[in-house]
Amino acid sequence: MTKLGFYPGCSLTGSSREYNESILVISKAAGIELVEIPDWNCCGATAAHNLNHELSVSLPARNLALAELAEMEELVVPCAACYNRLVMTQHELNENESLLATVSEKLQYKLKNDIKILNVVQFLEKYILPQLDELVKKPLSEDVACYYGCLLVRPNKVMKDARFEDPMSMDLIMQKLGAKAIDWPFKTECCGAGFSVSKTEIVGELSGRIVRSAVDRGAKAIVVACPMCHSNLDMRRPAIESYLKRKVDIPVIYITQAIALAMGLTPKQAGLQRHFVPVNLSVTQN
Amino acid sequence: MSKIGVFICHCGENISATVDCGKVAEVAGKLEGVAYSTDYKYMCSDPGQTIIKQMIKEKGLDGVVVAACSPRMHEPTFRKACSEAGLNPYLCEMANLREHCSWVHDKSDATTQKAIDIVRTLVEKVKHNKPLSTIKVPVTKTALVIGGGIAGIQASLDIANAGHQVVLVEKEPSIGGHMSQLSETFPTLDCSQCILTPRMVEVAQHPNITLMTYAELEKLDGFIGNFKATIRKKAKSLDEKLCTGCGLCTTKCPTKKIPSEFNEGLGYRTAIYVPFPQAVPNKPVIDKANCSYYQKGKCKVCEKVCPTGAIRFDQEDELVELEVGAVVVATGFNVMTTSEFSEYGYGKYPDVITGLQFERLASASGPTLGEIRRPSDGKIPEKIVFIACAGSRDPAKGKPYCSKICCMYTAKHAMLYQHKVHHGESYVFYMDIRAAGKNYDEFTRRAIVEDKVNYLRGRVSKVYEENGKLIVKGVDTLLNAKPVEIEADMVVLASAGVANPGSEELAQKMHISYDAYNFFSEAHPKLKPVETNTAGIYLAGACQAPKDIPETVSQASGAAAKVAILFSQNELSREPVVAVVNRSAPPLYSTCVGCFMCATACPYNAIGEEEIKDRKGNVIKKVAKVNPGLCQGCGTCVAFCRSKSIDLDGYTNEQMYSEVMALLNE
Amino acid sequence: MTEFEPKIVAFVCNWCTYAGADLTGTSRIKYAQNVKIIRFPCTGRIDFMLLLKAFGEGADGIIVSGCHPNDCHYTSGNFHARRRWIMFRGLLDLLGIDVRRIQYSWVSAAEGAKWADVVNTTVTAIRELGPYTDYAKVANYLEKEANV
Amino acid sequence: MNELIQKAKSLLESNTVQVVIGYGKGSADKTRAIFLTKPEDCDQLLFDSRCVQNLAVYLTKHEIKHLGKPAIVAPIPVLRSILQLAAENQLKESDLVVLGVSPESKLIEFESFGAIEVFLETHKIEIDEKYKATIDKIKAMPVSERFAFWMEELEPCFKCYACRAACPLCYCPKCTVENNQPQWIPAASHLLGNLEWHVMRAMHLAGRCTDCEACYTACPMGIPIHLLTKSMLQDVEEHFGPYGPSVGKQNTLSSFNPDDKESFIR
Repeated sequence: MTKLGFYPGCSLTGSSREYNESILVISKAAGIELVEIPDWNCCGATAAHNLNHELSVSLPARNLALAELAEMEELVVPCAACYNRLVMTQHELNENESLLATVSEKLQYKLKNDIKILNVVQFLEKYILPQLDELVKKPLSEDVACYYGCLLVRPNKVMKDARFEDPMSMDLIMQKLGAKAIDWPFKTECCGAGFSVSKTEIVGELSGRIVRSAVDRGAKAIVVACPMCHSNLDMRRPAIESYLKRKVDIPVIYITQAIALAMGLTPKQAGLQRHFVPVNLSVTQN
Repeated sequence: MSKIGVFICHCGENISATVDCGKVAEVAGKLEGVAYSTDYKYMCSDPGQTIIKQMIKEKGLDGVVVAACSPRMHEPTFRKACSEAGLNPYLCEMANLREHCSWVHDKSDATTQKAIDIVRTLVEKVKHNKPLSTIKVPVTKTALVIGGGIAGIQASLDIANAGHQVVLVEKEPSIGGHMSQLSETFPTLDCSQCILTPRMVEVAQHPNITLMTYAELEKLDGFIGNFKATIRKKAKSLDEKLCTGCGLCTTKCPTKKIPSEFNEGLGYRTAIYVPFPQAVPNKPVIDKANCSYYQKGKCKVCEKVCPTGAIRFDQEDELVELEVGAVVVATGFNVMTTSEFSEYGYGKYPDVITGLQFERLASASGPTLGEIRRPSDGKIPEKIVFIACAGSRDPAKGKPYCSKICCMYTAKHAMLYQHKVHHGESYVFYMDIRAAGKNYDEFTRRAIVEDKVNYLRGRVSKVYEENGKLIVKGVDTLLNAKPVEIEADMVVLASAGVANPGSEELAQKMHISYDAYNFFSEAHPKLKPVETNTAGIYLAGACQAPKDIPETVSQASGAAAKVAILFSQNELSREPVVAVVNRSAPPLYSTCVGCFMCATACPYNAIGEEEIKDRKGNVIKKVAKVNPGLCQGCGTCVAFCRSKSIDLDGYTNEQMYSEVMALLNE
Repeated sequence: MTEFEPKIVAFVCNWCTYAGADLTGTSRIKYAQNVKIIRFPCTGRIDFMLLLKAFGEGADGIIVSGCHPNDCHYTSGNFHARRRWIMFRGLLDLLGIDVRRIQYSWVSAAEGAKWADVVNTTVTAIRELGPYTDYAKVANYLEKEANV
Repeated sequence: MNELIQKAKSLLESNTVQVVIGYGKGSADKTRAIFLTKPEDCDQLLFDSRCVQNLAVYLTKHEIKHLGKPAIVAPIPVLRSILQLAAENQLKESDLVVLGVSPESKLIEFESFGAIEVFLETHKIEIDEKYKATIDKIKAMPVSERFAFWMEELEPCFKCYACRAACPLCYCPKCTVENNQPQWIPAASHLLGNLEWHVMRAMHLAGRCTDCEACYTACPMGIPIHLLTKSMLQDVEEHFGPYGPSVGKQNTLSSFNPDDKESFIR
């Protein structure tokens, strides 16, 4: 059994439990054990990283240090925001020796800083995709819109994706599952997560445009890989509908849930019951 | 025992105010090997120089030290004086008592002592100076011009009109370059082809110009005045002497759907083709990759219809060797293929085009005969958006530099659009309007004020298609900064100017340097803008950096002037400060062991191989050899050579060593 | 007792630092007399052995200066020199030859003031370090033998 | 071992080579370099842990060259030297036959220098931790103490130039020390001359040395001169990236990178 380090972060233990559940369930099916970092803490994706740079690096650095102490070589970080903080921290510490020294001093531990951090798409590509042909029992058939959001593909100086304005990685996975990934222009548009709490009406507009485009281009589901994207597109549906002045019932699912369904797992195993917008796809019937 | 003369200059009071010149002369006179020493108010004046000349003759001096100002000021003066008195000029050195001593220190014994130290150091150096003579190299008065765009055309005509032979090499079937593709030119809106084609014809007819189209540089060896170039003339599958250019073959060729390079893919051409009607030479070539006969073995329609029997299917590439004295590189530029800008949809949406494609749409000779019609359905766009800086000034994913020409041609494009589609709306998204040039700012202003082009200062984040429209999402950052969305019918990207593919290899063939973006590097950014770091190779036009037509033409004429200056001499004289590989008695012949690390260190590729042979012609050993024509005298090889087998005339190991010894030992 | 006056040799390239030092002169900026210049065509020409020889002959400090990176008259002589200096400095440091006594700098033809500053700060620094007696003792070995 | 002897024999028998350079029995319990020109002598060849001399030094020697084309018994240090010599235009592939010896004492035949390079990719130069510690210890001394330490070490040097003779990369027919116009290095073996000689020797090996330790092994006085070159190898790695001899690659000091970093130039 392959063992990989795992950093869930706060969202996966709260508002997006289904993301956590679905990633664990598909990993298990693929013979992979995800081992949580012992005593992990906040990734720093809060206001902290605008207010105190050193702290915003130290928080994720502690998680990296714990992962190193647990002798993890690879670390799976499903939440796009957590991933962004961890990977940026690793990058910054590798570039900035004096910062590394300060942080190491704080942690009382000298970071090797060479752990390989995988976001959910990188994890799927490396560990799930090669087995997918065998694992898929109930292929999907719908047209879907893959929505990447902002954090999964940025910043480019670290991610080095030539197509970061028009990414394709999730599209390719969805096609492997039997779905058709539509070509649409809102893959990386802002969902408004920054205003999710303070100015919900802006989320309504920004997320509304995303949802509208997906619906108008014939998608039957929006596929996401980020808890913030999910909660904005799913939970903020009343605000979205009030901006669009129409009802939209397109469901929003995590890519890991899509894989779970295609593997023939039940909607409950995939955690679909936790969504606000009911998920009705061909694979969720019977 | 040396007989050195030391001449101390007061420089009016410039030196004598803080240095006791009399004392310096007195001490110098007692130095070993010094036969004469004196001080004088103005050494560089006529009487001053006369003293030096007289003493050389009278005392039979074999070395001279003039202690005065910086050698960078008067070294040539005093060396000339020595030479006139019959002393080899390179036996004269200057001690810098003014800039490096009297002007930077207060009057004191220490200052005088420093002056004495400096003089003593140079006296020791001169003891080891050797007579040198200037290096003469012959000049072949033929220029090779690579690239037949406006830069190459201008340079060729200028050099040819100066009375020298020119070989102009162009890789395409016709000369003309990008300028021939342009519709109108800023800031005057005169028709590009109308001003260019007469020049093209002039090239073809000039008695001093040999034109080789469909040809490329294969190899370049040699050095200034004495290059050997090998040109590959690609097979045109045509006997050019027989061809009359009637064009029958091109009309009958059955393979008609090849995207035309000249029309930037917006029109088609045949497999045997002339790139455009005004081409020079106006004779076709067969594009083998697309020809049915070459690919499938059947067709030969062109051969059948040719009235003069000029088609030659069996023709092969030909290699031509040329001896040339100078090279002008004028290989031009290209525009960035904007496919890396997936957010703008180039390559996905047919109505998102580059500026160069827009030129073809706006050109009277283009695929739409000058009407602005969009590629997808031929409709006239009612709303058009121009995106400036598509790839330029974009360190994140494009090029960090400004492509310089886009602001102007975008203004021109918008203007041309407004002139042709009166009711249309045009928008320009820009970062800054860079319109520095004669009548340039007036031009962009005209676009805004008279032609009502909407200029929006901000970037475009995305272009996507919805309901048959191109939605351009951008931002207007001025005043009420706000996001903007425009439903456009067509989008034109002012894509970055980039180096031509293959520039790197070409630069390596010629041993010239290039920058991080593969543009060729000038020898000095300010004072040698047309020279390269290889003597005898000059740059013209956009191969050095993106530039517009007037600038290109100026640089081309500049390069031509450099060539003409070079060709005005039968022989080149060079300062003899060059590196030399030593020779010694058998069995060593030279202490050089032939590791050739000096060759890799040389910035000028001036170090080659030499075989030392015995009387029977058997190779005894291979050693390094410095080509004095190429060597510029930096001496990097000298400091590098472990066995001290290579030395630099004028700054030899012995000279430098004795300077250090003398400086520290009073 | 008079103050210690260090002997300092400057190895400079002709095109940048030598010209820069000329500019110091034309600008009449004063600096200490301790530094004397030897002109090389390029920093690439400066043999590391000459630096060692200077210490052997009693120099208390050395300045090595040339064109800023990318400004070399010969395009890359200073780049070669820089590599050589990096290696040479590491070796000297290991051997306990005081690398603080060698000041490397880039001084362009326009930096007359910088040249004066380089000279003055080097003189001050060497003055603080004192005469290079460690090396002198080794160098005098030679004289002792010669006197035998 | 047999493999090696057989191969050497057949090379001489077929006249593919005219001399085999290898290790043979030396005086007492030592091994020494032997030069075999007759197939029947090949039984003298041996290879074991005592064979530490770098035989590559003979490849550039006139006396050996006169014997004809050589085959050379080449454990890893010799292989590295061969590549470096090739990079410096002192050897061509056709000049010799390389009888490689793996760390397990197995014969490896190499088709080309490229193949040697591939082999050495997995046997990179690594400086022993104990040397690193010694170098660090020296570097940690105050500068005067460090100088004194080295002067004491260099004092016994009497300029026999065994270090030079043993080094495969000291192949210049006329060494700088033999140069007297100017006299770069004093001929006498006083402290200053010793110091200047060893600085020059180390600098001449900067970016070239392949860390075979032949110089140290050869030194009759046991002066730790290999620490100089080892430290410089560390410096090369630190400043200019991983280093290993390669035919195609440019030498560290005859090349440059415009972005080379240093912290001491103002």
